[in-house]
This record gives sequence, structure tokens and C-alpha cells, in this order.
Amino acid sequence: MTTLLTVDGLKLRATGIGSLVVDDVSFSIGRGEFLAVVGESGSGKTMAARAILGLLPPAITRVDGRIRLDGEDLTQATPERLRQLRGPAIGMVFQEPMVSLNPALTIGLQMAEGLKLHRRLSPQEIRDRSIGMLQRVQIREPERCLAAFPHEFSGGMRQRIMLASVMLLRPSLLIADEPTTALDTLVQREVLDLMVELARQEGTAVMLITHNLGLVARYAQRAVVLQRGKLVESGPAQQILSAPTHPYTRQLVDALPRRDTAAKSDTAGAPVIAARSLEVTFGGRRRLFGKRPSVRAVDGVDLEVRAGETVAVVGGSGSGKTTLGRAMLRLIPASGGQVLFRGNDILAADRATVRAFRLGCQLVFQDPYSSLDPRMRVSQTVAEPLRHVPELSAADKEHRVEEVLEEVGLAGFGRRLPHELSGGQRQRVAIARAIVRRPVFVVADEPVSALDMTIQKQVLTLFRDLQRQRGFACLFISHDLAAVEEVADRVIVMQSGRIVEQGSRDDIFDRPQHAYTKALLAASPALDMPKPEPPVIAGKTYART
Amino acid sequence: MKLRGNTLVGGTLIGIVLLTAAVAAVWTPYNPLQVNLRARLKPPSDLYWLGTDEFGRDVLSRIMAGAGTSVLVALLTVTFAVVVGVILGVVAGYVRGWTDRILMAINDALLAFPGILLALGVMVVVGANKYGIVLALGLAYAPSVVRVVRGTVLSVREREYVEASRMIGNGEIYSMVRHVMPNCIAPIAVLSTSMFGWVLLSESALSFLGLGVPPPAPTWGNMLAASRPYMETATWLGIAPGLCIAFTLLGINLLGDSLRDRLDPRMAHA
Amino acid sequence: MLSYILRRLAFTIPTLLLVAIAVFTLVRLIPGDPVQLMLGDAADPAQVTEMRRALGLEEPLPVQFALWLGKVAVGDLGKSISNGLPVLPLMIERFQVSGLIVLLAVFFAALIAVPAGLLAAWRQNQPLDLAIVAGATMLLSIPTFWLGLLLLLLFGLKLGWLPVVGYVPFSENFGQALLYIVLPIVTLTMVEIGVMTRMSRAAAIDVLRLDYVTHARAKGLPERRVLMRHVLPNAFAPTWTLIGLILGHLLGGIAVLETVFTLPGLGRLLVDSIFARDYPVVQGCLLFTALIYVLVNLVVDLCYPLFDPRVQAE
Amino acid sequence: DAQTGTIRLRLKNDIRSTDPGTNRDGGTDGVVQHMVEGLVAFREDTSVGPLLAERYDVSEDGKTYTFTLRPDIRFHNGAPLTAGDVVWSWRRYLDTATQWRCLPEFTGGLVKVDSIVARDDRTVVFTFDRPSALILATMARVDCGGSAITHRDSVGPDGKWRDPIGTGPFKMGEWRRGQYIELVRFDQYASRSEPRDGYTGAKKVMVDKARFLVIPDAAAAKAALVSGASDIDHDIEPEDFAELKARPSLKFETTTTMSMSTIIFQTRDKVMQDVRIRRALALALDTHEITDAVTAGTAKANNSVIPVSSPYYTKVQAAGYTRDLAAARKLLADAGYNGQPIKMLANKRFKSSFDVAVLAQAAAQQIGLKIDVEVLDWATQLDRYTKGDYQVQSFPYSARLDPALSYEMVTGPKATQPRKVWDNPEVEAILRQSMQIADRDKRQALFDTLHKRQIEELPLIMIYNEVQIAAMRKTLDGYKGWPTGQPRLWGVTLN
Ligand SMILES: Nc1ncnc2c1ncn2[C@@H]1O[C@H](COP(=O)(O)OP(=O)(O)OP(=O)(O)O)[C@@H](O)[C@H]1O
Ligand SMILES: Nc1ncnc2c1ncn2[C@@H]1O[C@H](COP(=O)(O)OP(=O)(O)OP(=O)(O)O)[C@@H](O)[C@H]1O
Ligand SMILES: [Mg+2]
Ligand SMILES: [Mg+2]
Repeated sequence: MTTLLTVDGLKLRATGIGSLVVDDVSFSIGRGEFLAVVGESGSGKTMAARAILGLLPPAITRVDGRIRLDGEDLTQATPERLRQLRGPAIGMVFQEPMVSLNPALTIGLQMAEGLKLHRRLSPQEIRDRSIGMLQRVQIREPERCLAAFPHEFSGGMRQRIMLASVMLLRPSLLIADEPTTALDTLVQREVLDLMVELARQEGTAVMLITHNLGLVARYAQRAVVLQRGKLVESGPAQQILSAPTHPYTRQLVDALPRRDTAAKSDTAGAPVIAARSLEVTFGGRRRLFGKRPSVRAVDGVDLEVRAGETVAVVGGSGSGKTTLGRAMLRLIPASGGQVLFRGNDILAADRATVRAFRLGCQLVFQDPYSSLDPRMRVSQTVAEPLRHVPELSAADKEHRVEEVLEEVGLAGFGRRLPHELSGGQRQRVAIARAIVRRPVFVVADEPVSALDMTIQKQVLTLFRDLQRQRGFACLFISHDLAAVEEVADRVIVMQSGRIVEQGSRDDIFDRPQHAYTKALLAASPALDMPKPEPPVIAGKTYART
Repeated sequence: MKLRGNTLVGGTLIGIVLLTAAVAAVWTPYNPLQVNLRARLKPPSDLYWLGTDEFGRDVLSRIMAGAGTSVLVALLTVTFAVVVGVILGVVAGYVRGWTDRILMAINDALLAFPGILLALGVMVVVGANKYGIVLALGLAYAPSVVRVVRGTVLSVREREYVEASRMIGNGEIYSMVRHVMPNCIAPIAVLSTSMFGWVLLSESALSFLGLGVPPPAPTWGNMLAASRPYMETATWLGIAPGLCIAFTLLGINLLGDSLRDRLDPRMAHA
Repeated sequence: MLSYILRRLAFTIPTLLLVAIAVFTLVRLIPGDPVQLMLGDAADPAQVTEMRRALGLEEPLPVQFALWLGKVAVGDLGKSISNGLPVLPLMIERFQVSGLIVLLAVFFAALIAVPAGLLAAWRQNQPLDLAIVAGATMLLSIPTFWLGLLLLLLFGLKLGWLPVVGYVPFSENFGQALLYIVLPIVTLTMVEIGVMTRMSRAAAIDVLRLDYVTHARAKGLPERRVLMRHVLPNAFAPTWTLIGLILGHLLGGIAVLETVFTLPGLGRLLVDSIFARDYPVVQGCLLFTALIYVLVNLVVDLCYPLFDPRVQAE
Repeated sequence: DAQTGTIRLRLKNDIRSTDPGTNRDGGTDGVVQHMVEGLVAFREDTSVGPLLAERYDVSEDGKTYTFTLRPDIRFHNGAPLTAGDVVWSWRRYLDTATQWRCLPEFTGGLVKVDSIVARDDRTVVFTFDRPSALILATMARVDCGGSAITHRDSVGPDGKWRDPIGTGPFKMGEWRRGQYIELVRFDQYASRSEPRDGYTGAKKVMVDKARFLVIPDAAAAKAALVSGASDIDHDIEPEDFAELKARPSLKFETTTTMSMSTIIFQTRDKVMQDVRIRRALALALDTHEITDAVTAGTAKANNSVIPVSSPYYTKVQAAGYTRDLAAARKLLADAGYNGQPIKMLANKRFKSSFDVAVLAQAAAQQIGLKIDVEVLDWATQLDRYTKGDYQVQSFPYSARLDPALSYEMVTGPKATQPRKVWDNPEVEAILRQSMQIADRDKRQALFDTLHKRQIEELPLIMIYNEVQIAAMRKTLDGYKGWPTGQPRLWGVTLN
């Protein structure tokens, strides 16, 4: 296996803060190799990856180190040369798919433009390939998708579209920064298989940045572990996971979510919130010519969440989970049904009731970056909900903010602005904001997708503790079945806007009834899963397990 | 650090203008109103550094004396237009519905009124003094600000962080002030600095169309308008106030840009 | 869609009504009187009254307003006091001149300013940016009448390439007509470039640092394409609003320009009428401009979804 | 050929109508008078001479005027001019619906027309209720449209004015609103035999067409003239004079007109009612210097309401104020003036108004008199003038061709006519006298008294009579200005 990329002694500094965000990191990837980069949230994974592309944000500068691709020193390359390499040589899927697609351009155009630039293809061929690739990532109606704009898709769909558009170019090095955070396990598996296939057929080297150790175990040949900007361990993936040497790695592996056997028993309280035949319909909106067909994103959902209970919503990407959560918080209009908050239908309530409802409820947005005011510092953002807690003094508030930041592992980050944070850090800011006021009901939309195992554990424990102390109700939307398994009391499985199955956690995980649930569970990668046979270098055929 | 350079140049230019205005308050080479019919239209010389105008008044002294009034009028006008415009624009864009419709109906109506007519109308009420001009031009420019701000607000209010603010239970006004307004700064900054220039000039345009701003107290705009007949024979008359306006504007723009960059979270450390 | 347009058009009525009331009161509030102006320093009070009566100016204001509005409702804007011509055809004739010049000038200005602003944003704080910003600022600080005259003297007198006064309608002689409106268009274009450049620069700066731009770069797109394809559409919205504003503003009157270039345009008609206290013309012109305004804004709003699909027409 | 056959003259504003003496302004008169003519007209020396009339006879009692028309005069439509046309035209003027500007003069203001009778085809008899020295001058007044006689087809069946069918040397061509009005030579014009003299005398048209170009902006007009897009600008701004003089392709004609540049006072104002303050200002001004500065040295200072070009302007009228700062300061002190600001209104439509205001302000500053200049648009200033609502104004008066009319313009009772600046019954009585008698010497004596009182009572400071500077291309020959300030394009050739 020849080496494709070598990163040698890479040091990146954040100019404003003055600290090194990546400190003397070295690693290499061979052709056709599948390298996993794992590590603490905020440890510099994303920055290291962007350094390879030469696309660091302005506030981050490379102070030292070499990056060689195929023997060519990228740190010395001209901008023009770098540009030529981006796309066909190095493709990167960004961590935040929600903000990486241009809102003003159709999907088709955005997919086609890389191809048009780097490969000589007829428009028809481009279209065919785009459609083919979208099909591979399981986007339904790919033809229609080509003409649609990004905002018409769910988070997971956008992530898949991003992946498709990068993989379409078949780059020699594919950097995928948390590419599956918004994908359900079925799609996740499909997407990763696709990467493996690329690696096999084209000799693509894959650098997968992920928190999901199950994925690492299942797909990666080698892994490197980062902590606070430093590379703390590297070696064959299997070995690292089974016999970690560095304390942090050990910690990571130990933090893997486990089912909390001491599940809370009393879920008998009255429901805090309940949905009755809730329906949400999108579209049917006017266009210049005619109407577009409407999408029923939530279709007659009934559900209840009691105090102190965590109800997990799982389901395919695009199945309407986010929409359900938002509709229950009255953030988007429901087209039918009721939402009862402590017995009052808040869809038809007066202002005062709605306000009381608002003060009691919180949402952790699926896309934390967009939900943070770019001009507000972390501490300001987190302190904001406390405005409505008049009984707290200014000092109390400050104290409370610090406490919460500490709890989500962001102590000392109060002065940062959202763009100065890593993906996982932003997500934690969003969580901190949601819980700082001690709400009675929280919709947490993929709240731990960008968190490494240790932090994830910390956050989940926090949820638990809060629930124990305050008895708050939580609607926990997630693709991460492991996390669900750890926190949920009850689980709801959604497909195409409908609930296909619901039941207690143990029922769902141990005795799934619906075929879809079974498939979801089966596709979930776990540490102890058998690894697919090691991918082989280009030219050899790939046999599916 | 290019940013420093901008700030420095901008700051220096504005500093010079303010200093000039301050100095002119106590001293100018000649009395800016002093007519000297024996020294009319004299080109720049060591006696009159910037020459004299058609009444033999010293151009340098008038430029100096005009600095204060010009900048003050422009500043007041822009402030008026921006404050009124931003408030109404944010309200219209954020609240939408009937408020928006009514505000925009009024706004569009006001937009149709030419500055001249407003100026004439205002002068009846306030009198032909600089506050009249401020009010008239302010009224003429505020509707543009309203439109631009409203447009920006319409897109900003859909951002998730505004939704998040509402989710927290923040009132609409608070969300508007705290989250929407600061994120509409860019177009407002551009508009207000450009407006600064327009005001300095529209004074001269009004004057050109035959409506004076309290002359003969010098302002740059007035001087520019008055110099027009002498464009070929006494070029210095127009060049001096023209350059003053240009450099003041440049200064304001540079300063405005660097201020904006400073307010901008992403540039704060760059 | 159609119903939306119709609804929007219906909303022009209150705007127009407001304009009607405001302009009617305002022009009568300001001192001065058309009859007095006509008779000058020799005015005989009795004669003034007599002539005012003949013009219907002696009626109580509400009555005058009602009479006028009644006629406006059936499309009769009355007759000019100055020259007795019906207002509507007069305005339409004048508008053709202004409209053409303004549309072309704003078009050219946008054509130059938007890419220039984009370029400046792309090279933010570098020499190219400074040069563009300085250039735009210079243009912002040149008054129309000054620039216009300069061009007139240069191309009309010194070089003798273009005629200095007059106007020929396009319907009469296309080539000639072109010669007469080149300078006004160039002048207006230059005057409007300044603010548009700055607006597009500011907006582009904001967009340039968004993740999808980085992502576009990560695809290896050349910078030109990144700018034109990814930045421009997203940065265009504020500039577009501004263009709408400028368009409306200018269509309502480019009096200064028309005066400098001796064009029989709407702006000059309005200003002349204001100075002559020619009430029917002023009222008519303002109603007309307000209407144009509203229509321009409607078109502007209808175009928004073209470059920001998230924005729906209401 | 056609090109050289068209003379192009610049107009500042479009004309208002082609109906003589009704909807009009100065520029309108200037154009319309090329197409129509009245019975009598002003001569160059501002006396009145016959035009359509061959001669006129005034009865002993001065109440009956008999006009005999010249033979062979034809209207533009070919119809011969008859006494009936005169009667028709005058009936139309005397109809209030016509809104003839000079209607008040002939319905009692000056005299009252008792009858107008066509005695035969060529004779018309006017009878008035009383005699007046000003009847013919008023008939000839340019702003009255010269009381022009037009053919009845000038008016449509609905009674509305269409196009002028007059007897003038030019007939109506094309009027492009806002752009130009073009007149065409009238080939059947019956010219008088005397040499050209004001609006009467020979009117020989040596061009095919006359085009009046509307160019509002002075700078554009200048460019048009220099580039040859226009042939003549009969009234350029004094400040452009120096520059244009340097152009080899141009030549000039200056004429002193009878319009006046003045500073008027509201004598009822708390401050200005004190004649000492008014006199202080008058003594602070160097009217010669101001005149020189404002008119680029073309005009002559004049402190009298009687124009310098008037035959009644003598040594007496030439005596005015002389600058005396010490005396001025003393007057102010005596009056107890303690620095209260005085507002002087001015406008930019008539640039001299603004210039005079600025210079007066500067002069006043030297004696410690604080004047604030407020620049208004012309309509507003005129309104304030008409209402008498001001302290001081820098005010331009239009031309009056008879001294009595000039005085009449400024004197009168403020109670009924607030615009009048000189409210003194004695003065009014003298004035009335001067209007009735025709004897020149007696009138001169009256005017001399009026002048002395004006200097003393100071209701206004007359500064100078405007000079009109006509700039024209050297290819143009035979143009001459005259005191009315109106252009005449007959007798002019283009080479
Ligand atoms: N513009 C910036 N200014 C200062 N610090 C920054 C900036 N951008 C990122 N950082 C810091 O750099 C560190 C590394 O960030 P990076 O995005 O690479 O983390 P990451 O490993 O990808 O984390 P995650 O798993 O949460 O996405 C973080 O601590 C972050 O706070
Ligand atoms: N604004 C919108 N306009 C049209 N369709 C929309 C809109 N928002 C969501 N949808 C559609 O509604 C469906 C449900 O979307 P939703 O965001 O609720 O999915 P999700 O279950 O949260 O998916 P993911 O796990 O990928 O985030 C999707 O098919 C999506 O395309
Ligand atoms: Mg990251
Ligand atoms: Mg979702």
C-alpha cells in the first residue's frame, strides 16, 4: 500500500486566542486505506482536515508542519495548484451539512459543477451520474431532487446530498468529517459501504472523522486519536479499540453508551405534553406556475411525554422527526390535530398561555450552528434564557451560566463566539442554553450527534441527573441507537411521518415488532460487530458481506 | 494588519475635518463672510491659499468655516434617517402583517416625494435654516433606509437563532433589538455612509435647482453649487469643496468599514 | 401568484390615496400661488382673486380635493395651470424620456458595480479593494450637475463628438436619439455606481465567509465561479433592494440631470411645476411617481425568489 | 439653405401660451410679440409710437382716441386687417373670461373703457371715462401683450385660444413643449417704412425660421452657444460674460433695461420702521461697487426708481446715497439698534437678488448691522412680498416703461395693498397728478420731487437697472437690444 498523504508535525494556531488548536500532529494514509480520526470534541480534527485542503478559516493559521500528497508538498503549492487538487484529488465532506449547501442554487447545479469542471462529460452524463449517486445515498425521487433547493430537505437528506456530490468526483483522498451524524443506521451503513466501495474500486483513501466508535470498528483499518490538539495514539483500529494504551482512548472506549439497567420505573405521572393526531403539511405553496405537490411530513401522530420521562424518536432520515418536534413546540404551524400542554391545547391558546408554555419548553436545534446568534458570545447566549427568571440576581445568573457551561464541558469558553468553536462545542452551547433555565419539557433534536463518547456520556448523564432532580420531560430525537438505548424510557419509531412502532425501551430494543425497527437495529454498528473483510486495493473485486 | 491602515487613514481624514471645524470656530485666515470686491476670483496664491470666490471671499476660510456646518448637517440628517428608518424598517419586517402593509404604504408614499417638495414644505414649518434641511433631507432619505432594513430583516428573521430567541420566551421586541437588528448592520452601514455623501451633495443639488440652504454661511455643498458657472475659468472654486467632500466621505467609509469589521464577530480577531 | 399580484396592486390604492392627500395639502401649504407668479409684481388683488376663481382655487380645500379626486378616479388629472395642457399625456410624454435614461443607466451601473463590489469583497483590505472603495467613494462625492457639465464640456465642446443640447425621440431618428442620450446615461451611471458597488461589496463580504463558499472552494471551483455562482446570488439581495429603490427614486425625477442636459423629462416637469406652483401637474406627477414606485417595488419583490429561493412571495 | 435660414435663440423657460397678455411671462411675451402686433408699440426710447395704426388722434378732453389703421395689412391667414378685428380683439380682452392681464387697467384702474367703435373699415374710436397720460403706454405694454390685434380664428368655436393668427413678421410654426418653439417668416408681412425702432418701425425678416430653444441651465446654454447649437442668447449671466468674451466666435451687445434691482423694506416692521436704520444701511452700501460686482461692470448704479435709460432721468435722479460708514454707525447708535438680527429675503431664480443680498449683508456687517440672508424659492418670496410679510428683501422689479408706472409699482396704501412698499398719501397724490398730465416738464418736476422724497423716506434702496448682455455668434448680424429687454429677430441676418 503506497502512501498517499503524509501529515508531518502539523501545528495550527488560533490567532485570536493564541493557543495551538492542532499541536504537532503527524499521520499518513495509504491509497485505498480507511483511516478513522477520533477524538475529543474540539480536539482539532476538523481543523487538521481543513489544513490539508488549504481552506483554514482566517482566524486559524498553520505555524508549522508539512502536508504531502503523493509526494507533493501542499504547504508550498500555489493557490492555483491547490484549486486543481481540490475536488478530484482531495474531496471533503464538511461537518455541518446544513450550512454547506448553497441555499440559492439547486441541488442539481451544485452537484454538476464539480463534475463539469474536472471531468469531460456531456450534460446528460452528468445528470445520469448525479441521479445514480443520489440513488446510492438513498434519496428518493432523485430527479425531482435535482431541481430542488437545499432548504427543502431534512438535515440527513442534506448530509447525504453533500456526500453524494463529493463522492461523485471519486477523489483520491476523501475526507469525511462526521458524515453520518444525521443519518439513520440504515442509510449510514449504505453510505459507508459506498465509501468502502470507492476505496476498493478507485483506490480512494478515506479519512473518516467520527465519534462513532462502532463505525471505526466496523470500517477503519487504522485510527488516530486526538486530544486537545495532540495526537495521543495511532495504530490499527481494531487494536486501538480493543487494547487502548492512552488513558484518553481508554476513557473513550469505556464511555460507550450502555443501557442503564436501573431504568426509571415511575412513568405514571400525568403527561406534560401530548400530541393528538398531529399533522404537518409542507408545500402546496404558490410558485410562478401552478402549485407544487404538498408533503405531509407528520401524519397523524399521537404521543405523550410524562414528567421525568425521556421519549426517544428514532426513524429514517426525512421521516418527520424534526418536524414533529417543532410542531409540538408551535414553531411551525400544524395543519391538523392538537398539542396539549398540561391539558391545554396550545395550538389554540391565547398569548399568555403560549408564553407560559414557551417559558417552560426548550429546543435543542438539530443544526446548532444556525441556531446561535453569530454576534453573541457563548456566555451571553447561555445567559439569555435567564432573563425570564426574575428571581435570580445578576450574580446568580452568572454563576448559573458558569455552572452549566462546566456541566457540558465548556468551562472557559464563555468569551468565544460561535464561529470560534468546533462543531461539538456549538452543539453543547445549544444544549446549555436549553437546560439553563431548567425547563419542564425539552425537545432535543440530535443533541449528541457531534459529541465524542466521553462528552456524550457527560451530557447524557447530565440529562439523566436533571431528570431525576427536576423531573423534566424530554423528547429525544436521535439516530444514534446506542445513545437512545442509554437514555430513553420509551422509544417511538417513525417512518414517513407516521409512528410505526412505540414501546418501552427494552421492548423496542429487545423485542422489535415492526420490520423497519428491526432493520434499523440490525444496521446499528456496535463495537463488537464483526468487521467486514479488509478492503482491498483497487482492481480487486469487492464482495459484500 | 491592513485593517489598522484603514482605520488609521479613515481616522486621520475625519480627524482633520473635525480639527478644521474646531479651529474654524475660533480662527480662520480671513473672515469667511468678508466680501472683497477688489479681489474677486483670484487664483490660489500665497495671500489666498485656495484663491477667492466671486465675491472675493477667501476660499480657504470658507472651507474651514463650512466644515462644521456641512458635517453637522450631514451627521444629523443621517442620524435622523437611520434611526427612524431602522426602527420602522425592523418593525415592518419583523412584525409583518398589517403593520407592515400600513407602514409600507406610508413609506412608499413618502418615497414618491421629491426632496425639493419636502424641503419647501418643511421650510414653511421649520424655516429656511439648517434644521429645516436636516428634517427635509432626513424625511427624504428615511424611507430608503426603511426599505433596505425591512428587506434584510425579512431574511434575518427566518434564521434559526431568531427562532431560538423566540423559543427561549423572549419578547418580539427584544428578539428584534437583540438578534435581528445587529445582524442587519452591513447594509445599514453602507447606506448610511453613502447617505452622508448624498446629504453633502443634495444640499448643493437643492441649491442648484434654486433652493438655498441658509447661505451665505458657507457649506461645502453650497460652495460646490456656486462654483459651477466658474468651472472653466476658476477651477479652484469647485475643486476645493469637491475634494473636501470626497476625502470626508472616504474617511467616513474607511472608518465605517473598520468599525463594521470590529463589530463583526468574524473579523474581530483577524 | 396572480392573486398575489392582484392583492399587491390593490394595496397600491391606499398608498396612492395617501400620496394624493399629502401632496394636495403640501403643495397648498407651501407659500406661493400660481396666479401671483403669473402676474408677478404687478398683481392686482382683485384680478388675482378673479383668476384664482376661474382656476377653481377659491373653493374651500376639501371641496377642491374632492373635485380633483373625483376626476382622478376616472383618469382625468386635470390641466396644467402654466400652459393649459392636460396633465396625463404631458406626463407620459415626459416620462418616456426619463424612464429610458434611468432604466439604461441603472442597468449599466449594476452591470459595473455588482462585479466591482464582488471583486473588492474578494480582495477585502487589499490594494484592489482599497482602489475600488476609493473609486466608489469618489464617484459618490461628485454631484450630478458637476459631472454632467464636465462630460458635456469635454465631449460636446472640446471634442465635439456629441451634441450639447436637445433631445430627439427614438421614434423619430434612432441614431440621432442615441447621440443625445449617451451623455446623460453615462453621467447617471457613474453617479449611481458608487453606492451600488459598496452595497454589493458589503453583502459579498458577509457571504464570502459562509461555509458553503468554503465548500464550493473545496470542490476545486475556480474563484471566478465561486464568486459568480455561489457568492453573487446570495449577496445580491440587498443590492437588488437598493436597485429597486434607486430605480423608483430616479424614475420619479432626475431633475438635475435633465436640466444639465436639457432633456424634456419628468423630473424637470415636476421641479418646474413645483416652482411654478402648478398644482395639477405636481399632484399628477407625484401620483404617477408613487404608482411607478409601487410597481417597481412589486417587480423587485417578485424577483426575490429568483436568487433567494427561501424567500417566498409572501 | 434651410440650415442657415434658421436662427436659434435661447429661452430660459418654455413659453406658457401663445395668447398675448394672458397666460404669459417675460419669455412668453418675447416670443409672442414676434407674431402679433398692437395698434401702438414702444419705441426704443420708451416713447410710444403707432404700429398697426397709421396715426392716432386724441380729443381735447383726452378721453377719445381715434386710431386710423394702415392699409394692406394682412393676417397670417391672408385675411386683411379691419377695424372690426380691432373691436373684436378688444372685446375679447375686456371679457373677464379671457383673463387679460391688463384688464384692471382698462376697467377703472387707469381708465375705464366706455366704448370701442369701428367708425369705418380703417378707423376705430376708443372712448374712456377720464383722461390719462398713460393710456397709450399701457396699450403698448409688453406684458399686456401689446394689446395685440389677432384674427378671430385664433380662437376656436369653444372660445378657447388656439394659435395666434396675428399680423406680425413671423407666424406660428411648431411648438415642441419643453424643447423649442419654431416660428416661420410671414411673407406677406406689411412692414412700416421707418427704420426699426423698438417694437415698431420696419420689421424685415432675413431668415426663414426662428427657433426659440428652451435651455434652462445657464451652463448648458453657454455650451450650446459656443458649440454653435444656438446662435444667440440674448440674456446671459453677467458672471459668464468674462469667460465668453474670450471666445473668438462670439460677439456681444449690452443694453440697459428698465428692470430694477432693489432692497425693499417693510416700514411697518418693528425694527425697519425706523428710517435711521434704513438710512444706515443705505449709507453702508457702496452701490457703485455692488453694481459693478453683480453685473460684471456692465451696469451703472442708480438710486432712483426712474430708470437710467428713461428720458426723465436727469441730474436730480442721479443724486443718491454716498457711502459713509461713520454716519451710518452714528445713525444706528441713535436709533438704539443693539444687534438684533434682521432677516433679508432673497432668491436664486434671479441671481442678482442673491448677489445683492450677500453684498449688502457684508456691507451691513461693517457698521454692526446684523443681517441674516434667507434664500427662498421665487414663488415664496413673491408671496411674502405680496403679503408684505418680511423685514427686508432683495427684490427684483420688472421693467416699467414710464416713470409714473415705476412709482406706481412701489407706492400705495399698505392697508389695502400690502405689497406696496411706500405708503404715503402725499406721495400718492403727486403720483396721481403725474399720471394725468401729459406735459413733459411738469411731469419732470413732479418726478424730481418724488425722487427726493424717496431718497429721504427710504422705503427702498434702488441699486441699479439691470443690464442685459446678449451673446451671439459672429455669424449673426444686425441684432440690437433695447430697454424692454425683449429679443427681436427681425432685421437680423445669418451669414
Ligand atoms: N476561529 C476560531 N478561533 C479560535 N478558535 C477556534 C476557531 N475555530 C476553531 N477553534 C478552536 O479550535 C479547536 C479545534 O476545533 P475543531 O473544529 O478542529 O474541533 P473538532 O475536533 O473538529 O471538534 P468537533 O468534534 O467538536 O467537531 C476547538 O477548541 C475550537 O474551539
Ligand atoms: N420547508 C420545507 N418545505 C418542504 N418540505 C420540507 C420542509 N421541511 C421539511 N420538509 C420535508 O419534510 C420531511 C420531514 O423533514 P424532517 O426535517 O422533519 O425530517 P427528519 O426526520 O428530522 O430527518 P433528519 O433525520 O434527516 O433530520 C422531509 O421529507 C423533508 O423533505
Ligand atoms: Mg469538527
Ligand atoms: Mg431532522
